[in-house]
Amino acid sequence: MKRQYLGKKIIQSLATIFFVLVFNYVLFRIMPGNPLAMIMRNPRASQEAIERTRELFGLNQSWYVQFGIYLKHLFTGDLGTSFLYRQPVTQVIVARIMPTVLMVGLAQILATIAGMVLGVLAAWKRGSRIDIASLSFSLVTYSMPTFWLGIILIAVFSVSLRWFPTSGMLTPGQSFPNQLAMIKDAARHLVLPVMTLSLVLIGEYTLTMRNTLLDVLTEDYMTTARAKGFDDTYLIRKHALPNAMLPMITIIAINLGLVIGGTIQVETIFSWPGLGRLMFDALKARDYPLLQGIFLLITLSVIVANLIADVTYGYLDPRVRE
Amino acid sequence: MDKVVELKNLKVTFVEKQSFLKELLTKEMPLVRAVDGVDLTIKKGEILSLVGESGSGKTTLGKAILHLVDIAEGEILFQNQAVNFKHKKETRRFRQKAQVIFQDPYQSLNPRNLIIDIVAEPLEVNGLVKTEAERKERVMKALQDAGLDPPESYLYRYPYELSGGQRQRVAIASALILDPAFIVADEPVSMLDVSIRAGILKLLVELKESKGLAFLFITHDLSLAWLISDRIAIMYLGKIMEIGESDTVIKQAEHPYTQALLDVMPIPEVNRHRQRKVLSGESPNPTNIPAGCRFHPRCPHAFDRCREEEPVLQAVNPHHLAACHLIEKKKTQEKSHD
Amino acid sequence: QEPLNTMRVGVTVEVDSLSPLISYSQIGYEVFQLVYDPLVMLDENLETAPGLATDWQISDDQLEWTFTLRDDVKWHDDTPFTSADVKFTYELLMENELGMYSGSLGGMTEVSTPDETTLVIRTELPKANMLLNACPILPAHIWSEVSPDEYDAWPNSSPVGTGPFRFEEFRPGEYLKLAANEETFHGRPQIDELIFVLYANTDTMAQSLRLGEIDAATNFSPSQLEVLNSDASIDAIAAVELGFVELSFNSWDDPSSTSHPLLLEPPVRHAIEYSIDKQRILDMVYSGQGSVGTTLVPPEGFYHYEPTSAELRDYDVLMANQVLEEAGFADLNGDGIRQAPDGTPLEFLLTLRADNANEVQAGQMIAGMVAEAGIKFNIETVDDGALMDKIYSGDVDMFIWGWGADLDPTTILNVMTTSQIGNMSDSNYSNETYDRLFMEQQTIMDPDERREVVWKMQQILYEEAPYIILFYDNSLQAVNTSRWTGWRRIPDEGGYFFNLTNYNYLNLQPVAGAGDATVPATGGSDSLGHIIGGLGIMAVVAFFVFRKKKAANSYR
Amino acid sequence: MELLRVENLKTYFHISQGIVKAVDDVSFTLAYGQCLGLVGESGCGKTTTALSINRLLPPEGKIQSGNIYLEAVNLTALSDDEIRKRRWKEISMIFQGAMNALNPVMKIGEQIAEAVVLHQQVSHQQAWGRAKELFELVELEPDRISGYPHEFSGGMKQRAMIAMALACDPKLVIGDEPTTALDVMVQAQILNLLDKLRQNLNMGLILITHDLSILGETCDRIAVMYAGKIVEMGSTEDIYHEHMHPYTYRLLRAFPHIRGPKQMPEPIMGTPPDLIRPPSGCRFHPRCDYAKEICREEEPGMTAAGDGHAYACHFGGAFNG
Amino acid sequence: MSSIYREMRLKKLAHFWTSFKSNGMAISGALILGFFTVAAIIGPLIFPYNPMEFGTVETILQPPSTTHFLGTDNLGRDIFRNLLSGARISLMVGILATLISMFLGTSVGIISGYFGKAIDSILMRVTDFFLVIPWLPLVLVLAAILGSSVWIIILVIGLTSWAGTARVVRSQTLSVKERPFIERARAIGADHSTIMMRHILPNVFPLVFANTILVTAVAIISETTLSFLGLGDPTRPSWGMMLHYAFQSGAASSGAYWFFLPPGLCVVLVVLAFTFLGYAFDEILNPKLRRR
Ligand SMILES: Nc1ncnc2c1ncn2[C@@H]1O[C@H](COP(=O)(O)OP(=O)(O)OP(=O)(O)O)[C@@H](O)[C@H]1O
Ligand SMILES: Nc1ncnc2c1ncn2[C@@H]1O[C@H](COP(=O)(O)OP(=O)(O)OP(=O)(O)O)[C@@H](O)[C@H]1O
Ligand SMILES: [Mg+2]
Ligand SMILES: [Mg+2]
Repeated sequence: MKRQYLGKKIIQSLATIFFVLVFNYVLFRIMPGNPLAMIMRNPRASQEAIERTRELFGLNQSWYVQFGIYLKHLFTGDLGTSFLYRQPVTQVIVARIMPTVLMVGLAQILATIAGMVLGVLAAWKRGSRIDIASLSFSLVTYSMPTFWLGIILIAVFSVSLRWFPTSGMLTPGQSFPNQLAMIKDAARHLVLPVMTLSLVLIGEYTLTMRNTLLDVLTEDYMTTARAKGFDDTYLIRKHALPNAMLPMITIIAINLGLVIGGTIQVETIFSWPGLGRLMFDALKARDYPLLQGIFLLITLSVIVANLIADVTYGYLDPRVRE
Repeated sequence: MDKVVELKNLKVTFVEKQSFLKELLTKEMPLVRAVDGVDLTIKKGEILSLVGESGSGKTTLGKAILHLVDIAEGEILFQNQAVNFKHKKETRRFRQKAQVIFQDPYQSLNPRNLIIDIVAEPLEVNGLVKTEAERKERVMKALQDAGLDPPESYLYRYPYELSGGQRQRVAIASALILDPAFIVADEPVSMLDVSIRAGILKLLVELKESKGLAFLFITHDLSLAWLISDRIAIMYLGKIMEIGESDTVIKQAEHPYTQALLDVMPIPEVNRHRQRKVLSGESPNPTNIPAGCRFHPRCPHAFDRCREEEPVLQAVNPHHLAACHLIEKKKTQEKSHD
Repeated sequence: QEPLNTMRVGVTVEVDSLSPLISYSQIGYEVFQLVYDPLVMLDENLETAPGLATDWQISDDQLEWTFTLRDDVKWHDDTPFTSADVKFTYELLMENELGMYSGSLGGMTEVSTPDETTLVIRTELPKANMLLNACPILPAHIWSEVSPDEYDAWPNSSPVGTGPFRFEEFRPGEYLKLAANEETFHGRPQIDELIFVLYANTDTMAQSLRLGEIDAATNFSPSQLEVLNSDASIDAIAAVELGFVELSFNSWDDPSSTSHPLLLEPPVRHAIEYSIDKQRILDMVYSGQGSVGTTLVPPEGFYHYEPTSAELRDYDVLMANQVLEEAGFADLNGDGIRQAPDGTPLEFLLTLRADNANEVQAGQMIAGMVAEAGIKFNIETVDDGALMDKIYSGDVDMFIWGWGADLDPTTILNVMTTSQIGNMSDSNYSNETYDRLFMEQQTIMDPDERREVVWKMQQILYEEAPYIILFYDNSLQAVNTSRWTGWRRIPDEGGYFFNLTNYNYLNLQPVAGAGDATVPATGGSDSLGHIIGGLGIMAVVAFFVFRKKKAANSYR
Repeated sequence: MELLRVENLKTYFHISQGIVKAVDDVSFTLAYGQCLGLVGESGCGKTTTALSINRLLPPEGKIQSGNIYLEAVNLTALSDDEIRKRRWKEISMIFQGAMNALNPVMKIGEQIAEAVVLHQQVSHQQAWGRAKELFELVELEPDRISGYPHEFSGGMKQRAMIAMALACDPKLVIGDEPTTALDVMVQAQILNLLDKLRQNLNMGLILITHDLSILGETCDRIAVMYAGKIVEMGSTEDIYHEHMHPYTYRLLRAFPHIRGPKQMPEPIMGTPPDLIRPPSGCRFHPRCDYAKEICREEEPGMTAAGDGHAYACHFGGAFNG
Repeated sequence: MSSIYREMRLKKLAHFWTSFKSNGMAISGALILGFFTVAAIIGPLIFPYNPMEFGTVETILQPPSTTHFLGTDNLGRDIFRNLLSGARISLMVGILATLISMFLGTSVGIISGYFGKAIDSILMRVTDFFLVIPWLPLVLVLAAILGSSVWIIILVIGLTSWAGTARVVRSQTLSVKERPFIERARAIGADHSTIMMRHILPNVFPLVFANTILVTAVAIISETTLSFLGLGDPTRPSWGMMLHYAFQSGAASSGAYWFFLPPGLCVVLVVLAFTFLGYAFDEILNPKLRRR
């Protein structure tokens, strides 16, 4: 049973990936400036270089052959060469992955935990001060443009209070006596960007958690559980949460796409050396191969995250295993 | 008497929903044989009750007659004619003549429509009214026929503003507005409070009598069936087990399944700690219908033949048929006694 | 162990490549002149000074140059430097025509090395800009290992040069780190570590500078200048730069172009120029940093031509209207927009670069100004790439962009030659006389004589106005003087860095006792003010909800 | 010996439209091993009565006054903690619609075992052992104990629910419409099972239903509720044969009797009253065929009509003559 | 008879109003939004604003004063007036984009849920695609391709934000589809479009409505973000554009809080108002939440 569910989800994901590939392919071909023009724009491009590109992209072939070539290159991990950096796209991307993963990962974890705690508190004490406070907090942070929040946080915590550095991932050029010192330095730099990103996310998580939990709390099985004589903490932990977690998982995964949007802003504000900024730079520089590569990577990771969420869902909810 | 509906060896199957992957990998798909070979006629001015446990295929049979589900095999004659559902006009004419009332009056009315719109919908869908005044008039007449008096006070309300009984009457009104010849009433009272049920039942009987309507009355409550219908058909796992005039079926039940159903019927009488002959197990599932007599695994009287040979409906008397090997056995026993 | 004296420079653009064959960026230029040495460099007065070559002679026919090279220079990996390295570098660049330096090598026909310290270069024609070629000399022992096929892709990820700084580390997206070269003929710099820190926005960069996280920075926005200067330890300047911002018309006079035919008419262009109050835009958008523009070659150089008062089209709305009136453009239907005799209105599309807020705002102001002359500008904003596409396909009326120039005028003059259409030319301008003069000026060795020709060229351009040069803009730089002293602007109105010389990097002195622990800066308070204000408002909102909620509860 | 005594219980819901007097002065008693049927139309306050006993009312519901004694303990006076300890151990419930009353993401066995662990201080393993026993008791295959609710059919879920209710050997089990929405056949199975278990385990059982006809086989006593009040209470015989209240009479007449004469059941006209603004006097008077002036004005008290038989009507037994 | 009809409608409205007015979030949301709507409609009439009219050097970045309530921007324009006219743009973008998104999301959701099978599979994969595809990057790319006029921004936001609605509508459609009144409609011979328009749409609409309001909030933030990243329409200075200019001109670091804070706060407030309303409607219209 379980394997079938998994299989179905994987097939669905593959279908989505296929859409993404087609879309990616089409999008970057209808974008102004086809690959050839991009190469030719380089004033020094030699005739051979143009020929090479033509062949590489199969521009002299029919569109489906071109798409095939595109797929073939993808499967061999060849995403082309960045116009901007003159390096294989994969190489450029790999160099920038870690900072983003670090920041997004931390922010997601923090936001999930905080959002769940706040959401649970709010739902359990519905109508109380705690509920109102956490609700207002979530709604207000949820309503803030990410970049604006980031700037405000810099103004408060870096400029006024001097607690954290304004930007970057490490103090630039610092050589660290040991690993620990470096981690400490990185941690100081991480605080504000992670805070910005998680604050924006917390809102949605809190609200989702609160709403699903309120839903769950009205379910008949909660009355049953209460009738069994359990106390509130046990009820929440053992009965309400496992049920309320189900929609949360989906939201968290879907949010990953949103978080990436947030990273573009956060990385710009905090000069964070990650993928979001790389992508924005690539966009501005019309570095199509790079842009396409990042786009693909991000989309794939969101799809994979969704797949993982679906699988987790299946694991947590016996009903969908079939 | 006029036959309104005639079913010949009707079969309805569903493909059990399963995962895409499995669909890809396996060629054969498990079939749900919801209705599995039913012959039946319903006559003008008659209420035929269809009784059986949950999952026995009652609703499916009802829907099949109205062509709301696809028919796998067999034939349906409506007023002695086969309806060609590919033909739009013919379909439309059929839809006007055959209507349905559903079990749940809370769910079967669109909560966002006004009563007048709900009742008038069949008229509109079939393009049968021209003017607003005519529309209202016909709706009022239908409401009145369904026992909602005075009709004006219901026109501009929403379903949630009505009680369950009133809602079911609205549903009936909407079924009546096209002047149908035949109505499938799928457990029309099972969701209603006992105190209201009687009114609806009375209405159905009245309609049958005053308009000569034919009803297929679906229920799992034998006593209701007995009270209002002319004939009763007992269904088990997609097949008719026993059919006959209602008194006969209740008072002289031939089929062990009918007897079991009768035995578990609650009666408002002090009968403390009566140990009822309750059939064990639940209604088995129609994907896997037992060989031989489909009832044999739960039958207290099952014998070898039941496991091997599927009994057909046979006449106990001209107005009473049952599908059970016991009848023959009894007959041979009687004969040998003679 | 002595603590290192580190200097951090904030930049908003990072090197596009560490290979001089690939890079085209200003920051690349700056880094290469620190890591590598050219034959001849520029001193603090922007005069030529010995680089790797200590001395040079030119033959009488002006076609052969002989350079005497230093004999005591070592590459950062301790390999000795010889004339073979120069020959290798020049030939590599000339053959492959790669990177931003190859252009300045144009005209060389042969490079020979009689011995390890002598280099002879022959040219086809006299080469006026021979000494202004800043091409970094690359180590032959490293680059000869690279296959020629890979020149346009080999990343040179760990450059080895002879320059005053050695390359340490490059972290894309973060910073680039150099360290002082102990043995350099420049004399060891006081800066032990030089770090170019990349900022994704100028706002945080300004904050960082004030907080002492960096010691210097460039590319600020004009309005930040004043605030930065209010900080006692910060010296923020608007440095004159060899560059300009222009309003460029699509001059592609061809049926396949979608250029606006009316814009090809000089009176229209002239009227537009008359109606633009450049000084006001400069004051408003650029905080007055820079100067009003006229001709193609920026005024700081020797070759700048200033139009005579008769030629000059200074801001004058009356003139603008008059010019149009005389050319037959009148507003007959009274909608405020003049029409050509055939009824076509003077309505054009001005394309702006979306991510350049200054240009966008300047464009908006211009649109407002030309309306006074009965001309309508519609505005669209696109990104650089899209604008580039439009330019190359001729699908644009006019746009605002900018150029940076060299000390030698050749590069910037080249932009307007016919041969550059489809390449560097963004106005698609073509004029035979101009093209001929361009070829001529390259070969005139006498500066004054050469200037005559260059002036003539500028006159032509000013009259035909494919560009309206709006301003000669400034580069906004700021340094924190509390940790490093000895900052010098080069030239006098110029910048501390990105000024074609590495003088400051070589001569800055650490302030005793300043340490690396950053200097406290003032000015946090005003930010605090706006934060508190903001939080206050949010609190009010929260309170509002809170109150309402409570009411709802008691209702229940 | 009395197991449960409910005295003048009033439970109101405070909602924005007003106060719903869902249970309004209800008293009854239940002896050990006895089964009481609580019957009435939808919305008359049956579930509310049950929830009041266990103090499981939703936040807007409040016990206004009255006492509920389980043995000698007044449940209404207990602290939240104390009542919580007594839940399930002393009073357990079988809820209306078992399909929703079981946690869908928890194994059924676990749902039974957790209650055992909580109330009987046994190891988790022992609790599972107990759960297995209970499964056998309710005639379910013990192997299916680690299944999830969705794998069970309606009847099986109801059995599992019963098993759960019996987990801590409660003194009192309240079954709130345990067979509604089940098939006749399965309903009969479940009722048989409940009856058998009650006798074997000697516990008190309150059986809540709106189907008067199913009580004859299982209950010793029946209380008929109407609009938040008990209108008649007595032994099953009393209610079926000697009923004195017109509502009981009408209710009985609304059921078809398959073994009796073929007679159409009779509807009760009108609709159940609005419990925010209940009718004056006798609450049934707007629907009563025998209502007189006094019924509109004066609320009838309980009149005794024999041993343990009482009714609230000014004209008890009026329909007889 | 129409008077009864009107009366019933009024009763329903009154009922809604009762729940609405006892809901703090709804009231605050409505008040804030009302305020901004009025400001957007009549504000520019009283305080007209022309983005092409610039101040002089002296009026650049002036702090709040009696002549300029909220000071001036880097081009000497009045910030208060700019805010008022920005409200129009921001609200317009939010609302129009939402309409597009609502239309797409509802159609796709209903069609997909109603027809099921292959249509559902295909539409849902497309929806999934729009759901998983990182939203901002996509919008950035699209905006870069198509250019940055307000209309294109509206279109882009609308085209990329419908997936969530589609999913919600689809699942609601699936459950509505199973309700007997749909079967009843089929039994009386209604065709697919009638069933979808007349029976399914009205029943999914409350959900769409609540969802839509939330989409509006997202759309406004999106516009702000796009503008901030330099992809806005400079000729129609929305709040996002103001923030963009403020940031580009270094207002945040140079202490010009009056340039930087007000547009941001306006965005926060308006988005908050929409979010409030969305959640409140959800609470009012979603019977499950209401039950407790
Ligand atoms: N659309 C469908 N797809 C698959 N199986 C179906 C479908 N509809 C009905 N079935 C199956 O067909 C069988 C008969 O169902 P049907 O609804 O006709 O029973 P019923 O006698 O009306 O039961 P009830 O008394 O519960 O209404 C059941 O096993 C049911 O699961
Ligand atoms: N949480 C609540 N808030 C407001 N009113 C309520 C609430 N719960 C129940 N009521 C009202 O209290 C009355 C009694 O409800 P209760 O659920 O006890 O009835 P019941 O007899 O169990 O009905 P049913 O047979 O439908 O289960 C009803 O009128 C109901 O509307
Ligand atoms: Mg059915
Ligand atoms: Mg109840």
